[in-house]
Amino acid sequence: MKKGLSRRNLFKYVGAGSATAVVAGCENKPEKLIPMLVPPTDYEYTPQTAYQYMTTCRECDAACGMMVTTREHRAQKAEGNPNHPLNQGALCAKGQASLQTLYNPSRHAYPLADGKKIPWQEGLQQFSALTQTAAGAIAYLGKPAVGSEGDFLDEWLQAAGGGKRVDFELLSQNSQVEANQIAFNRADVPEYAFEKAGLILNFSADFLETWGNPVENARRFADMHAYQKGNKNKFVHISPHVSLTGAKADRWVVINPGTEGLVALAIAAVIQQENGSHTFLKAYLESYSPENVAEETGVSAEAIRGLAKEALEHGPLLAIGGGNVSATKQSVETLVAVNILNAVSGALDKTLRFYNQTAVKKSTHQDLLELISDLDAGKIKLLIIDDSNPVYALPPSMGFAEAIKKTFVVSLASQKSETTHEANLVLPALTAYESWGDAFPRSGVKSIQQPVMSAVNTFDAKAREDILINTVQSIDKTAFSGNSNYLDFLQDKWSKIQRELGDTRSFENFWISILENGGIYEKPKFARTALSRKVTAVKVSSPELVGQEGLTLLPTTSLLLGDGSGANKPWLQEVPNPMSQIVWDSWVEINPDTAQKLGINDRAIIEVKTPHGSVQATAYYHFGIHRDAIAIPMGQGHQHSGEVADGFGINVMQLLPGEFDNAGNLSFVGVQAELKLINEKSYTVNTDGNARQLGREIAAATTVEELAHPENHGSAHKRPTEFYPDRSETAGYYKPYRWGMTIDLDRCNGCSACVVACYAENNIPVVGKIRTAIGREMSWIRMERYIEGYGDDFETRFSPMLCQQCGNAGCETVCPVYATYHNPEGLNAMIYNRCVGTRYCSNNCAYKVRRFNWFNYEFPAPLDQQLNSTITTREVGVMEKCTFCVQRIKTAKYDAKDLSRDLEDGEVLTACQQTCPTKAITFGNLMDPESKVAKSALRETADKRDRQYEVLAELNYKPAITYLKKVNTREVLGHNSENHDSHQNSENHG
Amino acid sequence: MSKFTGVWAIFEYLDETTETIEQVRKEGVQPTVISPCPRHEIDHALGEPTTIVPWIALAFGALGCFIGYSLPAWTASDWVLPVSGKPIVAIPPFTIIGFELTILFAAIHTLAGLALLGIIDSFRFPIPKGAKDYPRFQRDRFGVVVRCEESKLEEFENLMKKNGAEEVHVEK
Amino acid sequence: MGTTAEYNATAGKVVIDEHQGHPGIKATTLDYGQINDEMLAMLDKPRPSYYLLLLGFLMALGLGALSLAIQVDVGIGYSGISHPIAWGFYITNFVFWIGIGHAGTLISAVFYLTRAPWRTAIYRSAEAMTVFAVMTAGLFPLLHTGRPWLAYWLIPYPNERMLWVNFKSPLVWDVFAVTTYMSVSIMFFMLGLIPDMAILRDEAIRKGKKLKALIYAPMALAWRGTNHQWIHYMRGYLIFAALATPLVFSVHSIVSWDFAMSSVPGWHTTIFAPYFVAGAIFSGLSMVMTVLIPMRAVFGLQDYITNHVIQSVSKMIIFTSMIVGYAYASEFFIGYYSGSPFERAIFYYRPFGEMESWTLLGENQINFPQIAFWLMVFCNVIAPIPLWRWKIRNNALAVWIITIFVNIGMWFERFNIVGSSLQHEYDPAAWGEYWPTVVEVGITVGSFGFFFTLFTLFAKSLPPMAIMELKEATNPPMRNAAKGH
Amino acid sequence: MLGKKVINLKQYFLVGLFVSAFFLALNTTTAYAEEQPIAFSHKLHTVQNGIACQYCHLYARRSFSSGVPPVSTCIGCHGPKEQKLVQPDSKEVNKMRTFWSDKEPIPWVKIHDVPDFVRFPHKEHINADSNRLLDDAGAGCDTKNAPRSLECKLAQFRTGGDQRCLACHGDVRQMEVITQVDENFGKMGWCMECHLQVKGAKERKRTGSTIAGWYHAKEMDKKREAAIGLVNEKGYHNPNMLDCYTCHY
Repeated sequence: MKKGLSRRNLFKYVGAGSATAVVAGCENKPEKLIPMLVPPTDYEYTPQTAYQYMTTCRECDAACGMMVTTREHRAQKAEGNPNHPLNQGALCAKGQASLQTLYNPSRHAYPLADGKKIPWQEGLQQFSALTQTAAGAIAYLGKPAVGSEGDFLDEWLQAAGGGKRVDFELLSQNSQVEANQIAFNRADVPEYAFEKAGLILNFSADFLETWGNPVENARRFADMHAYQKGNKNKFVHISPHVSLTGAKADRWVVINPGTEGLVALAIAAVIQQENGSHTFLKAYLESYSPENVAEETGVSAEAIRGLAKEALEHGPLLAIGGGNVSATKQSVETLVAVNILNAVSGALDKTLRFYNQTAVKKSTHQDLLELISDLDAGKIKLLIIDDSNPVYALPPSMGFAEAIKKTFVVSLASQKSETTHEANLVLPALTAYESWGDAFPRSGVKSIQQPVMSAVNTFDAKAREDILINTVQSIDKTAFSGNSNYLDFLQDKWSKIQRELGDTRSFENFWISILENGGIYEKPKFARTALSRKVTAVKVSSPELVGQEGLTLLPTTSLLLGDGSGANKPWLQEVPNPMSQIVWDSWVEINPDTAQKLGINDRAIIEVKTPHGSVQATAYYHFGIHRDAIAIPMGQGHQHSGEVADGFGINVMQLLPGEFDNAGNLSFVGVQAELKLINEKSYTVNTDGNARQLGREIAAATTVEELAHPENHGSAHKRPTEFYPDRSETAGYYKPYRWGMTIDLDRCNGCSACVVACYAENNIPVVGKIRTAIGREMSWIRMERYIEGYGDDFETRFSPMLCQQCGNAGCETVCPVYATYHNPEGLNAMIYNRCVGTRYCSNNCAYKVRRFNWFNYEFPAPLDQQLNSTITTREVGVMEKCTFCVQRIKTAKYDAKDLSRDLEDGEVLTACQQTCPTKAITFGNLMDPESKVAKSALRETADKRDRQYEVLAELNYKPAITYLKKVNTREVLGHNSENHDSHQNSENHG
Repeated sequence: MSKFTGVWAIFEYLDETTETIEQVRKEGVQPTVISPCPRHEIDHALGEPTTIVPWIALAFGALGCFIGYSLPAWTASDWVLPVSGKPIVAIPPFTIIGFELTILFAAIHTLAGLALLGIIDSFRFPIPKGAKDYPRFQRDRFGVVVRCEESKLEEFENLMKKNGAEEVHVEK
Repeated sequence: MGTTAEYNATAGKVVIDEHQGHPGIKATTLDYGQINDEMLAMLDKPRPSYYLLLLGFLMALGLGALSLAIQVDVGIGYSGISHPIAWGFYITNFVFWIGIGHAGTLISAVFYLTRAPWRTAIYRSAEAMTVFAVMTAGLFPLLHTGRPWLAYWLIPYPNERMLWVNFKSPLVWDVFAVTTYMSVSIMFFMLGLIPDMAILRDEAIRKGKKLKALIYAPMALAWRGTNHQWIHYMRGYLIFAALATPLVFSVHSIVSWDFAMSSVPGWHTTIFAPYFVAGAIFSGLSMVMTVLIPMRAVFGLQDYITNHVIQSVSKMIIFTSMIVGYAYASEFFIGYYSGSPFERAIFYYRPFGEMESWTLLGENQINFPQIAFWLMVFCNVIAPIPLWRWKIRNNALAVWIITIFVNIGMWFERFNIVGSSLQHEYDPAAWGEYWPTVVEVGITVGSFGFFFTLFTLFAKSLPPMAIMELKEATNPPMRNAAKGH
Repeated sequence: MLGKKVINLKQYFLVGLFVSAFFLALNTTTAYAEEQPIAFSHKLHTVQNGIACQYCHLYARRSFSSGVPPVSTCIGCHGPKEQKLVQPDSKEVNKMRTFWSDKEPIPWVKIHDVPDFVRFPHKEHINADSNRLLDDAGAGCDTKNAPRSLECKLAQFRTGGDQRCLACHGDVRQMEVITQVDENFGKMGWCMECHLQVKGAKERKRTGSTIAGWYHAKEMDKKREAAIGLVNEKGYHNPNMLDCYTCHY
């Protein structure tokens, strides 16, 4: 906040004092018009006009295609590349927030030597000199290569005189690769064809969050799982923990931590018995019969047989394993077991297909251990680290932080982190938005990463690869065959690709087409695979985590913060975790039964102590966790990652021993934690008022059985007789548009990408933890999470809640100044500059979707450069809310007008709809009976008709948003149930 | 203001004042009475005079009512901004405005009217400067002012004295 | 007007009923001069204790002004109001002060029309309180807005934007209701002051105090006390009383419609208008007693504000307390009987907090609204019960203590309505809590400071009792005592 | 002193005069201009040299913003100092050359400013079809006496070309210093007075209002709908200019 009597403040005082002064005089200070010196000439440039560039999202190694909207040469919105086969236009929350990687105020702004600012020249010289002296003893620690950068680095290390390259990715798929190698002789990650499966058995993998490509997984999963034509395929979550992924499951089978493999084999045993395939496994599987494993896994034999029966009936089956929660020391064995289950049930080459390719070998966490010992032994003289953050992410007991003190560390990172804090020399790198690159996330997909804008002016940074080229060329002029920058190197690579493709165009044309499309997308080629006979050698046993003293610690990945790289992005901190609804914090998920036994209340501060460390965090009651386990999400507890990340929550990695599985991957699960109550109350902020919806049908659900009998509930959809005629009978109204939306709750999985997209599109300020605590968060769309039922038989429902653009809105009539009214296109118009700020509209909004600007919120530079310049950024004292992205409607209308036509269906996408990975949101013109939204909202498609409902329809606000009920395969006890007390004995059936 | 010709007297007692009033009226002259507080006795003695203040209130109340309905109706139709599916010109909510403006207009004009009438009457029925400046009329004394021709001055002076006036002033 | 001295037309003279003294004024034997002098003596140079008191109120006012300055500078966010509780202390204060503002007009207009004689001694002070309370109340809708410097947009005036206000909004009704009420109250107050202003003017002239005379003269509107003026005046006064009477009942009805016209559970009820009016009269009369009982003691006005007055007001307090209590009960019954889950939920929440089955595991938390609710019930329904006894009613100190309870209770009743419903609306995911901040408490304290500062200034600058009406109520001076007595 | 006449008509008159003079003084804001970093003359460039508006403000027909010409546009004619092109010795032009050689943009002061909450598209106005104006809009323009009257502005708008720019910005071609002529420039009523001259706009503004109010008079609304002219001859719906979302979002 600005202090003192600024002009605006003066204006306020004067304005309050005398109205005449405001009317008559008191002009604002004139604004300055700063023209460009030279207009860009390489392409036609028009100010205040959006230009889209195709590039690749580099927030995780899933490498989705991205389309970045820039205005005035500033990237303002990230969207998925609609041409890209993996994400098909959608992006996850992290991808949406990648803009804040670009504009993050805690980016390195200049080179640092031992924490002091130095000029670039000096930094580069120092780096060159070091490289020269350290030749042969150089180590490059970086994110695993997804594109050409691997080759580049290898070439660079060679040119620099040799050294080694170690990959670091906390959430790696190495165990999976290893398991596939054992089971199928294929060291690769296969394609999971969710949509082809009839039943999914998920062994603790969080495939909607961080496992694989969550955007692609979510879409394909929704295609499989969503209710279609009277049918719904099932998804069973077999895990000690219910994550966001588990919340989408039709059933949760509680197993003891680490026993996923046993359950998988037991199911496989039953299936093998039934279908008689893979006879060589018969003896092997017999030892894992349901009866044998029942005690160790905590799942009854009948339950396992039941699952097997379902798999046989509803196949093809897709069994998925992996992720943190099953990452014990035996995670490779567990995954082999899952592979056996897939093979035995015949999923192989149907729902689980291997690409016809040889995957690049990635180094493992164990290689890191080698690196650490090399460092300790002084064998490494120069350690180069990119944007990865091992100092934060590795368990301290591995001794990485101490080891790097024994060498010279050069950090080529863009973001401040614990690692760059330890680095001797920091040479700031550009982000993916400002530099060249590419990614080959899977067979047939070659994605280009191009700079969508020149470097952000407040940061004096250079492209990482260019720094490296510059350095090595100062030693050896002939290195990189004279390519002066990474673009040349990349173009060499891509001309090779062009030749491989047999493309006969000139490279120039080829390159332009690549930039236009964002890459090359070919259909993947698959190779037939068979289960190796060697699998019988794999022994799967229980890690015996239950029944010991203490509770098994399950470090879970965070959907928003990832492995911690998201923590410095305000949006990702501000958007509540969809499961816990907690913001800006860490928490310990604990089963209420266990907690009450230990005398720990919800939201109490507890100390979690393992032999390797202890942390204090808030207890969060979660039905979805095994009674002998606790779960702590990763990603928080930073110390040197910038203002937004530092000091919030705790780092769960500090509790881990740093042990490995057979693939050399970190084993996350296996340590027992002691809990101690520290304080009854904690300052943990969650945005949900109440976890229960009290039968109010806000996030409504129905069951497949119910839908099979439409006569039971057909009458519920009749509209009441109106006293007043419909607004559409007013002259000029709803002609030709009446904007509407449908949200399919059966497809929605609560991933919150829409929430972040809305923040990005609509200049929504981030208010921080303290203000969120008193309800000042500004999100226009919120992911409501409701819990139904008790104990293990609970259900989590998600419902995106945004302005319903009501026909008979409660908010409009109470506004004294017409700042909100019903617009001829059916929008509930909110005119910010007319708003006086009585907040009556917010009171009278039953959906509570209006947000008030309690302060003049700041967008600390350079985050302000991200602000969407096609809409107004609101000032203090003004109400705001979702507008159905009216700026997009307006822009599209202007464009259509230039073509002398009206808007066509699908021409306007709201930001939330655009980014939804599961395509749960449909938006369009309700007056056009042919439009998609009309078809799903206007009670025509039988598929949807019985699921349509309006939230709080009895108020007759006539919302323009129609929700489609979630479809369950079972009944869950609601809050009104008489069996309310059953949660006390829920232990018995657990 | 024409020059005042007449008699005015100061009384201490109400009964003497009313007595005087009645006697003066018998002489065919309507006196002006000054009193520290309103007394029905005086009104009775003066023959129950009336006032047009209620008519002012009624007229302006009606005007306020008209404005109270027509202003919202006109403004709502001048730029049609539909809210909450309600009729553009909605009578029930406008009734509140109509009611409030009825009261407001009636009240303002009642006050203005009675003040103005008081001032007009002070021109119509002038009282001499001496009576105006006599401070005890507002405190505890009654005054009777008789405007008459010079020929009758003496008659009234005697009448007042007889009725126990404290002071009798004759103005020519 | 309950005069005891009646002009008997048949007898042709004034007849005074000696068996029935004036209920408002003990000493009906006081003569005009005595009343005049005693009343004017109250306006003499005040004692130092007066300045001390005034300083205290001014300090409270200063605290409020400071809090307001901070809030305007930084933003409304400095208050504890948040999402979803968009109205908090400010609207509570607004409704509370509007309610306080009801007693004056009730006493001066309604009791004038119903010829309640005991109003004479207290109506001037009560009216002053009305004016000050409505002025205080009027501040809150302005300062609670997000952009108070644009609050004038709520007034319909022709402007270059070609935009008008939304007359369908209850807030615009409020603008009209409150400004009308304030204007009429001030005019009524000034109207009653006209003859007294003439007294003060003549007194000032007699003593040669020109400045005072200059101030009082315009307010006296050339008042001479002639029979012509008196006839317009008395008729005008009657019309004013007749106009103000529906206003008394309408203003708080309209304020209640701010809530009742919304769709918020706990607000959307038809009972609100009478409920609010009864509450307003309840709180207004209590505030009158809270203020006048100390004033009576300080100025020694036992001869004017007799125990009879206190008893009469106490009876009104009991009566309205019962109405309010009935309304509370009725709300709960309707909440239950409606069958609406939202209504039922809010009426469970108000007294008892979260219902066990609402929460994840059945935790129950007591919050501010529950405190407010039980304070409200205790202060408004239980505390006035002792007033049923004559002895208590006759004891000024006891009445004073009870009225203070009622004031507190009524404030919390307003909060209970404004604050608790918003916390638990339709969408449970958007439920919230509300705790006030220092700024809000400061502004609330400041509003009391504002009100009492104005009243303290009033007590020494304008006659706190209507001298003219006191004279009217006492026995008129008669030469021939035998004629009357 | 009470006898003195307090009411003195002469005094009242004088006070009234003073008060009204005060308010008149407040209201008579004249044309608004600010000192510019370079004394650039629009008159010289447009009238004498015959340069069209959109030669420099080149984005006007394509973008929301008309575009302040980049310094390279100036240099294009005037050339750097060494080249001795147009006006090699002018003090003011040399200022521009200094900006150019220093690689500094020129900090022009914005004169025609609409508030940030208004989204004004230049392109929609430059490309607007003047046939959408009411048939009599712009008739009766009295250029001599009232050059800035609504009629004259509409006439200029109808003429098109550079005249259309002048409709809002005033006669820039006669300005030595860029000046905001209309004191209400950018205010809502100022915009609305022209927008109401579009065919169907007035009808749309009053759409749906009925005298009876209680019910929508459907017949009446049908007539109004015809008057609004929802669809134009090109076959698409006319943009609605009476919706608040037209400019404020």
